[in-house]
Amino acid sequence: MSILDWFNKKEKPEQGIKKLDIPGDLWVKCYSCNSVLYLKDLVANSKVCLECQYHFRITPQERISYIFDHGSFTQNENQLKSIDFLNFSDTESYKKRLEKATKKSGSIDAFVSGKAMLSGQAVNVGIMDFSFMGGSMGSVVGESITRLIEMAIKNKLPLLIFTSSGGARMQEGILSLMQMAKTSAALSRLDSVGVPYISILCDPTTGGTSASFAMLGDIIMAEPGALIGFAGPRVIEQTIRQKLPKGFQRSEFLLEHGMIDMVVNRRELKDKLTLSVRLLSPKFSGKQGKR
Amino acid sequence: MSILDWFNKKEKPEQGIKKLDIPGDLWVKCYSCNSVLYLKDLVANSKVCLECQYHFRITPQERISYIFDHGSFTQNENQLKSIDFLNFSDTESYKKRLEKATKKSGSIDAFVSGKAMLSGQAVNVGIMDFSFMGGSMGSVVGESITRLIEMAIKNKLPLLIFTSSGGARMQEGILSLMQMAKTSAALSRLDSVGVPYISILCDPTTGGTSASFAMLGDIIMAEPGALIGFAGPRVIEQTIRQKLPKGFQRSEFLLEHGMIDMVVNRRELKDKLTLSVRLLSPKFSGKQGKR
Amino acid sequence: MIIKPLEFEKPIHDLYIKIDELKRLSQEGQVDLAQEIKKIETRAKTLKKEIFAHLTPQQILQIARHPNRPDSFSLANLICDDFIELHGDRHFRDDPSMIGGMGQIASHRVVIIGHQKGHDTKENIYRNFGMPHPEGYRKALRLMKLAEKFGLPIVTFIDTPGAYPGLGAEERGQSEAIARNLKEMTGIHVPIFSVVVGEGGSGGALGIGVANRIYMLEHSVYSVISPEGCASILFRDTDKADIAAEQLKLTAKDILELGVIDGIVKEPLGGGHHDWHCQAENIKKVILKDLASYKRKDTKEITEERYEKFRSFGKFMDESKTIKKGD
Amino acid sequence: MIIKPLEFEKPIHDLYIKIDELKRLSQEGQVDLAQEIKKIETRAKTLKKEIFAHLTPQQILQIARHPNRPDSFSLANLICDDFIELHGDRHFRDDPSMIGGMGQIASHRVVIIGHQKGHDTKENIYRNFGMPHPEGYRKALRLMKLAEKFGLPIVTFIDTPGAYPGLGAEERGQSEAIARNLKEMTGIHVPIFSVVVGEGGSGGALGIGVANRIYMLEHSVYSVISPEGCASILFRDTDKADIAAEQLKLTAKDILELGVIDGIVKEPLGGGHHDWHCQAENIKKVILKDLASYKRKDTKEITEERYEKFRSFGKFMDESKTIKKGD
Ligand SMILES: [Zn+2]
Ligand SMILES: [Zn+2]
Repeated sequence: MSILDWFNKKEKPEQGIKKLDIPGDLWVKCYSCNSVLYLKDLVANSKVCLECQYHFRITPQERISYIFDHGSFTQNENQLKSIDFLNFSDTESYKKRLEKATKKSGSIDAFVSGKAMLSGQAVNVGIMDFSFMGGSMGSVVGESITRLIEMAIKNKLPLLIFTSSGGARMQEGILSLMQMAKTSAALSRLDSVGVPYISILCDPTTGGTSASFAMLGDIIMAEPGALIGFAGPRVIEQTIRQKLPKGFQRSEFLLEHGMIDMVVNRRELKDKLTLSVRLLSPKFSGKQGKR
Repeated sequence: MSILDWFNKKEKPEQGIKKLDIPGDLWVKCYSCNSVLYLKDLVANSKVCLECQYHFRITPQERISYIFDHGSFTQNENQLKSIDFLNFSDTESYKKRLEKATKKSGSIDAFVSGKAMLSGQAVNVGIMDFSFMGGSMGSVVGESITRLIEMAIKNKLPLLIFTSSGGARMQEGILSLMQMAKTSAALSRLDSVGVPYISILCDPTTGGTSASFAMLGDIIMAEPGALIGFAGPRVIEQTIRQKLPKGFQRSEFLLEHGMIDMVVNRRELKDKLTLSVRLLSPKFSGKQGKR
Repeated sequence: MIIKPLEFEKPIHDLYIKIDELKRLSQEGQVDLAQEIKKIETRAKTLKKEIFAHLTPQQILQIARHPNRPDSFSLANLICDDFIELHGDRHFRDDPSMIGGMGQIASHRVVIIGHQKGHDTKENIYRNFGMPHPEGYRKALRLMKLAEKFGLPIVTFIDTPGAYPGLGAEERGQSEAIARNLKEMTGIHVPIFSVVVGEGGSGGALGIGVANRIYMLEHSVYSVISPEGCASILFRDTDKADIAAEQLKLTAKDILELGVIDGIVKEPLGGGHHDWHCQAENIKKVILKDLASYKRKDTKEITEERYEKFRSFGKFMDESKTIKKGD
Repeated sequence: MIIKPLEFEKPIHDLYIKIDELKRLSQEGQVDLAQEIKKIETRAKTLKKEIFAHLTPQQILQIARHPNRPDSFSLANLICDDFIELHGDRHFRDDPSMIGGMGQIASHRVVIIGHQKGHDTKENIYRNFGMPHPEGYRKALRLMKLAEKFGLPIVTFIDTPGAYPGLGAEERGQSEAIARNLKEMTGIHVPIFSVVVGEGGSGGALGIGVANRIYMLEHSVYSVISPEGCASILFRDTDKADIAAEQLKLTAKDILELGVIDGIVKEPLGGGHHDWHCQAENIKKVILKDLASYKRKDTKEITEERYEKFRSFGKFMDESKTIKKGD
């Protein structure tokens, strides 16, 4: 099975790790090719299926460990917390949802940022956390991203942001929408100081996230098979009243349509990022990341 | 017959005025709708067919009389003459062709430029002459256009160029190709001084002319039904081995495809140009051209 | 022109029908019903005031989406002495759901850009119900750059259910087009004024809405998602759109309170769909005032102001001690 | 690898076949043919020199279009220590007939852009025979802007029969895309170096060719129109392509004489299609020299120089007395 096949096989592949009925949690099954994998091997392979190259969704912490120099990540100490300022309540109040999400993920919100070393080069890093309310962008996520960009403007170090988000956080109404403009505006300032920004699109990146900072990288990379688009597939299907073609809105589709620079297997991501940062950033003349 | 129909009727409508067998040259036949027209009426109508709105090809002198204030045009005194520097000879030598063209058209080459008044506003004007070797752009045309642009950079008056040209003048080899870059480079300088440039695409505008200054107007207008494109229809048909769809590469097609700002009937061209120049040019606050 | 009344407009509409009837009787039967008519007219006006003073978000949404609501192109023409439409993104297509052009408002030359809806089915199909494809946003950006080059202030009219969610739109980079606009608009050297004239739907609205001054018409809405979409996703029940409309806080009053807009533009009593000229006049007044006051501002002031405006959006608790808000 | 010889390469090819045969005989039959082999080798080399010293324009055209001629992507990879390909115009499509990316040549970081042909039918169909659509030119421009932003010099490799003359290409603005590039390249703040590595076909070639320094490989061509096209249009006889090739003055030597290029890059004897590494080395040397010397130039110098270069192109008689050449 080729790298490109897996998303054609299943329309909506289940994410995460499915545990098998074998005691000890040592074995897992790939959601794409159904291969049974030894968990240690899978982790050693950056949670990319060894059989079909399916990219499992991972936490920001896992991502940090796969990409950046060991122990080099220092998290930004933004103690920002979301507020339910609209008293928003659907099937559940926003306040409750926030509490639950925090409990479940252990994070305060859907964005982790800080500084890390990439093959010896200091960079600014932001990572969205899809497991926290679908990585949705409310005021806190928008503010954290903006502060990260401002940090890059100040320290002149390259900026990498890994996206995975369903879009704006509806529970914050119009102010969540405005985070799109806020983050994009900050990137316009980053432009003017000539600091490189690389965005890495991970599964899924849609809605307001996709239509703002995600698509504004000087270089845009995507993990294989990631869903990337403005409108979600379900909305489009409802609008056009037909099934979407296979592979629609996947990374490879975006590459073909000229929207991204490259689709990069997670296992090669570190090297590609290192090289890109080195070529865009005059300060980085180290050759540690050379292939 | 609507304005848009005429080019669908004939694939390659004959241009110019067809004289009828009636003595005195008072009557002509429209090539598009076959209506018999009184020549004086046709001229009074800016050589636009009174029945079908077909736009006859006209000379630079006619165009000047239709668009600019009476007697206001002063021609630039560039005494540039083309040279057959490659000793180019196909079925006839370039030298001979130049002589013939000059004799036939009374012009020295395929571009007329100067200053004129547009509803009381002084403007820089350039007009290509299709009757001189198909309006092809050699060194002289390229140099004249460049000098006109440089004049606009100096005198800060709006620039209008009416195009009609089959493209580069092959008989001047690589140097004719370079006129594309030369004229476009000059327009890049015009940009930086903020002088408005309006290009008006007339039938036909193809090849190197289309792929340089013609498509670089701050505002781009086109006369109805003008053939505008990079490759000529015959070349495309040979390449794709099929007939081109009706209306392909015509002004209206380009409008639909986002390439031009408007299709303007020759009889409304003066007003639209006046208004556009007024809105783009702070110096021009006169209201003479107001609709 | 008499317009099919909305549900809550019916009591008013009924009174006007009665007035018309009495007027006819007056003329035919030579009965003098002037006093009677005047009484009902007063009642109608009072009723109108009362009803329009207590509109629910759902009702406001209906007005904002009213088929007869003044469209951007008409407003541009009503506001300008001269308006000349410009077309095309220079890449792929001229998108009819986004209009743009140049015009003169009193002594001010401006570029006007706006989402364009239709007023009937045929027009709406042509205008794609005001839902732009990427080329619409690219055309808008092209015209903004034109405005910047020639120092013309920009006015944008927001009126869209959202950017179009379709195959071609995704293929041609709807996300890229909107993102690009958000970023580029930040740096545009001329002042930008935006008015939500009808429906301000999500990223598709914001895509031409990064402005120095933002206004909403009295009965317009601005929302991160349509109430229907919100109901379907969060409430898992499309019938709950009414509740979603309340929760989302999408009316002009709400948005003003949230600090996102600078003011509310009055509509004629009964809503802009009954009087386009009056509506255009009200908008013109606001825009003219801004045009005059921004004439004195320089490029840096203009771009800084716009940046700071959007930089400030967001409500959250900041418990950090060491890190301060960046500039 | 033995490549199918061109017609005029056959005499050389025949000698090499003989040499191979003699070598085989030497090994098998234990006969010492070393002297004989050496003699033929010398003869082959002499013959090669002689033939390649007197190539007709039509023969040079054949080499320039040779299916095994080194392509832009391979050259980029051979010249750079690291080359990372970048994709897409961010509007419509990634055009495989135009490649681009970043790389490092010795200590210099550069952006490389080039037309991309294939070496067999399958590749050529994928690469559209090196004929870009508008999105190819837009991708090139995007990468040039990226280079400008980060201060990377730009190297372009020209190798195209021309921009593609097809329906989609016209619909999406082939003219606009090329015109835009000509204008934008004029103002790019970083130095641009172009090398015609194969076929420099018309506006489609020039669309990435507005450079500070322009070179041609020894057996490349650069022309306003293909000889075939010229023959068809001017001679009204497609069989007259040979004559057209002569008339058009499209060889490196001719173009250098006309003052359009700054130098000719040597090919390995027998043509670049026989030795990609040597070809890449020769190009690298020239580029490296330029990269070093342009490091000292500032933005103004770089753009002025490029402007003046193109401003000067053209041969004509100037009989004017009052008007002088503008600056
Ligand atoms: Zn698998
Ligand atoms: Zn007619």
